[in-house]
Amino acid sequence: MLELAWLLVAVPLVSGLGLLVWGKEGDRVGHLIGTAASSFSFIVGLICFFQILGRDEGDRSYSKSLFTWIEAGPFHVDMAYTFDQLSGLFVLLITGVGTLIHVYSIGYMEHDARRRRFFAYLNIFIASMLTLVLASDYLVLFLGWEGVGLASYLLIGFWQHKDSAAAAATKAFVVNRVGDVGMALAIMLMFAQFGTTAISEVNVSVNAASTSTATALGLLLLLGACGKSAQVPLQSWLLDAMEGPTPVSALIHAATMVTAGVYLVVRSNGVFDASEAARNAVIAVGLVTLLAGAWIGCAKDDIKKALAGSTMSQIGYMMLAAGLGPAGYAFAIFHLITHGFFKANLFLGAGSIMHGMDDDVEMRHYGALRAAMPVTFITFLFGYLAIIGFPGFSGFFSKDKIIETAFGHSFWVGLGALVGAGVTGFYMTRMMMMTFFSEKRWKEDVHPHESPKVMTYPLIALGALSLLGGAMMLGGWITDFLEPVVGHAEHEELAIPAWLLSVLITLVVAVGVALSYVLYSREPIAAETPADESVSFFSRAGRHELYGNELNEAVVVRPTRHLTRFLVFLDGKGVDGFVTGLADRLGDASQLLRKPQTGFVRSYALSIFGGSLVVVLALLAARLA
Amino acid sequence: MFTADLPPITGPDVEYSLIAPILIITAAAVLGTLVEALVPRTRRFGVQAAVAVVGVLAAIGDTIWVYQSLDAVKGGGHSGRGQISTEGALSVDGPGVVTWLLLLVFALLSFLLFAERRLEGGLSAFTGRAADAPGSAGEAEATAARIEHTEVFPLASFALLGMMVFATANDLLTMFVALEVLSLPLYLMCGLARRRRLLSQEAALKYFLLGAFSSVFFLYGVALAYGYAGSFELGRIAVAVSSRTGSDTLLLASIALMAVGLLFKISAVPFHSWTPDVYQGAPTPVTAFMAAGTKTAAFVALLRVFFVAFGGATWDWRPTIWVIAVVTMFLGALVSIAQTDVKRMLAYSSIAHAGFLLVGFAGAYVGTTDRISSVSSVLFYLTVYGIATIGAFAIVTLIRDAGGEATHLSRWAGLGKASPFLAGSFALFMLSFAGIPLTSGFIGKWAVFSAAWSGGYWPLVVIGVLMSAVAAYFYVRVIVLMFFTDPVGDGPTIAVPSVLTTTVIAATAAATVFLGLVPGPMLDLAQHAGTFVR
Amino acid sequence: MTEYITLSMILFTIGAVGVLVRRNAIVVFMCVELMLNATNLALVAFSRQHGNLDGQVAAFFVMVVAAAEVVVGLAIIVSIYRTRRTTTVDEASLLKL
Amino acid sequence: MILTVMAAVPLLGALAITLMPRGQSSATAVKVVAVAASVLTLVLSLAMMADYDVGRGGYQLTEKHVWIEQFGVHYALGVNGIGVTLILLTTVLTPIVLLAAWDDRLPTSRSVNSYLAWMLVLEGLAIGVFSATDAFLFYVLFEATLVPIYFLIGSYGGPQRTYAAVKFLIYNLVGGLLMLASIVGLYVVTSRQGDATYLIGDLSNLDVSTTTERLLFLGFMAAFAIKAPLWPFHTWLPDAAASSTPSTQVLMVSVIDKIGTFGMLRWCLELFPGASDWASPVVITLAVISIIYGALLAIGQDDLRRLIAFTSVSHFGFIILGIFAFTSTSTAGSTLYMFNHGLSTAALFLVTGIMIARRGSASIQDFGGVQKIAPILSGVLLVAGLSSLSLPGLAPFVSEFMVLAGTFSRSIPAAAVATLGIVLAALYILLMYQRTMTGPLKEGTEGVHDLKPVEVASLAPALVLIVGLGFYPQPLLNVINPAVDEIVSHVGVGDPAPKTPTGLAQQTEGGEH
Repeated sequence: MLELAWLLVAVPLVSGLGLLVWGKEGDRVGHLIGTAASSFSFIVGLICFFQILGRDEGDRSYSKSLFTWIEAGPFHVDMAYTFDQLSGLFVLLITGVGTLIHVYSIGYMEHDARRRRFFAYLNIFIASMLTLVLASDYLVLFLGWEGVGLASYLLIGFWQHKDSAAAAATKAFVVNRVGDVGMALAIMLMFAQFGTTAISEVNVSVNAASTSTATALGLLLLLGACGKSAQVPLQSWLLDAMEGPTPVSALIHAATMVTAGVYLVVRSNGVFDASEAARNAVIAVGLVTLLAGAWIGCAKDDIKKALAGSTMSQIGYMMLAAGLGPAGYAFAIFHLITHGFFKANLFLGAGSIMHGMDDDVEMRHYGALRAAMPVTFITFLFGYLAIIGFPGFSGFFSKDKIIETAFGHSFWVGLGALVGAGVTGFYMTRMMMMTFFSEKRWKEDVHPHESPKVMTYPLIALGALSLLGGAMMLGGWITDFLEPVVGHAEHEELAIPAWLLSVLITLVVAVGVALSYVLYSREPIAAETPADESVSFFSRAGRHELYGNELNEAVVVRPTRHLTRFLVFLDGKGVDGFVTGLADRLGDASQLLRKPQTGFVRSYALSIFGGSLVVVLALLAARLA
Repeated sequence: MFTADLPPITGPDVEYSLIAPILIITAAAVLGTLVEALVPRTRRFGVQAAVAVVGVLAAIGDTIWVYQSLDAVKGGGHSGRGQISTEGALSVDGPGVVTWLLLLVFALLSFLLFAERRLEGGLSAFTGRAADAPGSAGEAEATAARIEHTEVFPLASFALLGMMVFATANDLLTMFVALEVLSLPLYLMCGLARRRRLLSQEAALKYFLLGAFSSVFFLYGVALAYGYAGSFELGRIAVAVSSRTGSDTLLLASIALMAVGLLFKISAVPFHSWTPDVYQGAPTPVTAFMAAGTKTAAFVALLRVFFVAFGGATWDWRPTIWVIAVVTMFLGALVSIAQTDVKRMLAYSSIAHAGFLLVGFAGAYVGTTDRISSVSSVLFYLTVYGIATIGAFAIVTLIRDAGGEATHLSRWAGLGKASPFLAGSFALFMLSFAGIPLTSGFIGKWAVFSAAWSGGYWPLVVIGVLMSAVAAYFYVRVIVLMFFTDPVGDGPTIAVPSVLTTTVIAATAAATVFLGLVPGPMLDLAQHAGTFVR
Repeated sequence: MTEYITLSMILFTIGAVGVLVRRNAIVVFMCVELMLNATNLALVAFSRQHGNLDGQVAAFFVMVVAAAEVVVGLAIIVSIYRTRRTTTVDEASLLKL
Repeated sequence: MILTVMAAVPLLGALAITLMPRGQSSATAVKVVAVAASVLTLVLSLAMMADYDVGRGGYQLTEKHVWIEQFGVHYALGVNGIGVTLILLTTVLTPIVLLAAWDDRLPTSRSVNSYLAWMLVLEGLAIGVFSATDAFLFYVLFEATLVPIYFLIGSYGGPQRTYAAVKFLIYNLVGGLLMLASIVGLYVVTSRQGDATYLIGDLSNLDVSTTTERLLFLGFMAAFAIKAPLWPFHTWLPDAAASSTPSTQVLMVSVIDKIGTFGMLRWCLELFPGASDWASPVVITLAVISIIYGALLAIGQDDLRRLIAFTSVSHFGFIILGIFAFTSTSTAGSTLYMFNHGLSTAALFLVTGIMIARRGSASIQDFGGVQKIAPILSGVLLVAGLSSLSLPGLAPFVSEFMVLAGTFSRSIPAAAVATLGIVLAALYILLMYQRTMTGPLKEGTEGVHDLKPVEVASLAPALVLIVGLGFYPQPLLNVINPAVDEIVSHVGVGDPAPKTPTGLAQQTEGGEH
């Protein structure tokens, strides 16, 4: 089956494009075809995965070149894919969660006239994401990289009639492009440096290159990763991206696409192993984002934005882990997968709530919904427990490992991660309180109700995964499994035993939870968002996403706008003005030069006489000179 | 009974066969004068036209024969063809004969325009009785009686005769006489316009005064040259120049003064000022004849004098010519931008073209048999310029309104829709003037530029191309006017010409395209004419 | 010898200046004639200097040409006079620019 | 022979059309004839591909007759990979354009006959230009192309058409005349060294003094830089584009402007390798400026046509950058870019042309929410736009990345700055799309109904090619590569070798960190 793994990509791609071209007739079955395509990929993915499981440790990586994509001079790129342990896991995550979300969307988008198109976009996304993770050449990876960007653009702006949605889509794409610059430059550097852009070769050859090269490469890749994974400083687009339909937020802006940055770093482990500086940069980015995201998560009243903040924060964890080198790669992936489960779960839950609340996202209009929508509540609860790292749930294992490794790297990094865990507990509890507990603050004529089965079943499935996802860690299976790809790392001993640290973490989380519970159960929650002035600086900053947009506006957008205006002026008055001015001058000169043509014969005679004198003198001068 | 003590007088030996074309034209002119006296008025016009045209055609045939019979001579290191004839008065050589051919063809085309009578309701473009004052009773009477000046044909024939001699004159005295023979009839013809006679007469006056003035400069130059070399023969002068006997000042002064006279005729700056006025005032057919013929004859004479007589002093006069070429191109191209009258515009463009011709001349590149020399490039340029000019003026005669020809450019708006053929042809001539490829003008520009560069004057070439860009600006605007602008009011009326004018336009347009696509034969002619025989 | 040349040059210049300053077409034309005769003087003088007759022959030619010029010139001037009742050259300045 | 035939067919078609009766009654017949002629040419060009030996490289299908013996001028045609690519571009685009022009509303009292005739003439001349192997012949055809465009703009354009037409002509004429000086110079040089000749074969190994070579180079380069257009010689393009019909825009920007970049490859590099190398720093700088400058101005435009014109300025910057980086990768990229840019710009101009025709305004502000009433239209616009911002998976990406990668190995700063262009590209395209297509429907926009079948039919080929070549550009690259390798080796700068080639790593496995 592995040699047919390209079907993973081909089928959703064809179905996606087909659905787009098909037109109105396709509306009846569009969603079914889309879902079928995605599930097909899932099945193929499963088969392939078990096939490589069947093989022995050594050769679990299968590569195949389909055709030569580009060849000119020394530049050679194969359209090739590699199905190994890492990409295998991703394929399962993408197609698995993806399929669930397809199913969920059937219900969620039922009343949308353009549902067929929605599923087409989803399919295209699946195809691109799979291209991204299966690529065995950085340029092909870039192809998928931009493909998911496009899908994300289309889906964020799916409700184009809303200006906000369209703007958000544009913003997302443009900010990602900034990251892509890094990505593109990295690939060029690889070509110039190693004469190849094949992932495997680059990650080997980088050892022969100078450290500075490796660092440059690492930083450029990191820039790309920041764009895609909404890491500081390119985080600003993610919260706006919540304009998209909720399943999109779940699939693209939580479970899969935004984690591509992490994948990129792990995939390029060779590069980052070769450069200490690059790794530290990754850690710094991860740590900052982790805290920033958590902070934002605490302040937002929009349930989706709060979740988005938490997504930022969780990806921060993964980045951090990935920055820790071989010790952390596996944990990064592990957390990535578990996060994929429970965050998709939470988002779909949020979607289900909105479904019941007439698409209201304002948590201050929720409250006491646990009775109204029990299934949603239970599944959401599972997700909640998983993300705060309640012992036994998947998040517990994955986050635990990361914080532990972080401490192993440096006390302060570990401390940051630890604090983040506490804050996570705080804002997630806040979300639970405002949504399911406390008293009802519903708008009138809103009648919360449970979502249809087609939506709840995926929730249940994901809820289960949120609980059981941790099983991958049993006996350190995932680390051993991934080791051939990401390399082996000695497990350095901490000052304190691991179990004690786990307890410590749990305690910190508990504190956060308790704090939040007290805060939001003491007095009733206001049904309207308090004015900025009335709240603390922390909340205000959080609401304004730590003023990231304002910063961009001031540093990038406005200067560019001014520059553009200036250049438009310059082009008209300066560059073009010079030319047209020249033409005008010629006209003036012409008018001037016809003046001597007075019509008086004697003046003509004079010019002849004078001319002859000049000629005589000129000739004499020429001889004397 | 006195034979004993009289020294025997040996008559001059004249190679009649060689100079037969000249004689034929002379005969035609004289015959025309007789016709004027003998043939009754009613049939006179037709007869005159016939005589002139037949004469020219005969001359053309004979010229071709003469050209083939020219035998090669070794002169000045590389091949020339032909020989000095009539006791050294004329030098019937390759370039000379080719020039005859050009002049005769131009004359033929112009005569066809002269003979056009459809446009003025059965009358020619020339006034009935020049003696009558404009608007006088006599004029009206003359018009009513359908009196016509048929003298234009003999006059033009005499002018043509002068041109032909001018181009082949091998001694300065002959050249001066020829100069006058070609000028005097033209002075008169300028004043013969049927419409706008005030302007016409003014043009005649200006042309006459200035022409006489400049020819005196030429003559004084001749005198100084004689003083320097002791002879009028170009060959002898050349010897004197190269042997550097006599005072340089005398030589240089004579070069300068003769240059003035000749540059005046080709209307080079600063001796150009008569051109716009005369071109505008003269009857359009005459303008066509003048513009094409005079420039050709005068330019060949210029080349002959400077290459043959003053060839030894090249390094003295080249820089001056260089400068004059630049100034001429510049002023001609630039001032044409501001013109609003078609005929004046063409006049200024002819000034600009004089500049481009001077570029080729300034190159002073003698060339070898297989390369474009200054002479051959100029000859080619003259060909394409003359043809396009006559064609353009022919079209000018057709765009009319109540007052005769509507020469104000604004009246030309929208011509493209009114008459695609005329507008298309005119656009073609404009493109040729501008030197756009696939028209003859392009090849001409190429030729003169290459001659200049071969002569080592590449900066002149660069200036030249820039100037042609400036000139192009105006030609392009004319095309815009004709094709892209919608006509103002009722637009111009396009007179329906007789077959004569139509033939001229069609022929010139065809030639312009042909020489642009297949310049080979004409270049061959210009090139194998070789150099001047001394 | 040079005296003659100098004289002819002076005459030539006088004629030229006359052309530039006089308004009456007839006078202007006479100035041109003066220049022609200055030339004749030069020709004859040179002919004497070189001791051949070419110059003198040329002088005759010039006289003939001058005569012809007079004919044509006067014809034009007269016809203009009949139209405008004046022979001032400055009057004839319709054609300009 | 086939080349001559290919150039002749459109010209004859044009002749036939001009002879056909004018007016409404015969309009359809005229259009049919025009399209037929262009399709026939397309078929011929495919036949040419059949004759063309891809592997061999060099000039093929050559023909040679003496034209002007005295100047050493031949009527000599022949194509190498680059010529083939551009001829294909021409023959593919012309039918599309003619179809798109099917119901262009022409100014009153302008006949459709001459409109279509001029376009066919342009196609014929373009084919000639791309296959001329005699410098003089090339120059003649190069200049001749000015006339059809001049009339296409001047007779059928918008309100500003006269100004635009004159500006276009004079601008290009100045460049052309400077080139004429160099053409003349070539004659002088060659004839001094023996027989005068203009055949590229004889010219490509000319021995002249460095100064002369540079002067001649400058003459050629001036013409091509204006034609391409390269900053700061670009200002004619926006005006010309803004006041001409969509079909004219396509022929002008997608086909004729390519003569500029084509000329740099074919003539500047092959005739004056030394001078090209000497000039490359300046040219590269100007190219990079064009990329950024064009993109920024595109962002600042409100007129859709001017916007696209400026995007082209930016794209031409990439093409020129690739050419003068002298690496086989970047040069091949540039050649491919010429083709791809032709397609994507054609799609953009045509679809915006439809929008403008239906809205009666080219101002972006007058649009809004079109997507709701014209989904297919907006979809096509988006695809075209995405190709213009060179999204991976669409044709332009491949070429753009090849250009950048090649340039990077030659000059890192140039490549780095140029890469910023991709962000700006995203801005100008997506903002334009956002303002015109998304949001609530603007009043006055109701008239913008969706694409008609004929319009879809005319656009589909371009879009299919854009997607297809995005995933599988190799067929074209196989044609291009041999020719490019010859040129690059002729310039003799050579590809920079990778600093630490892959092989090296294996020995020093886990080497110095």
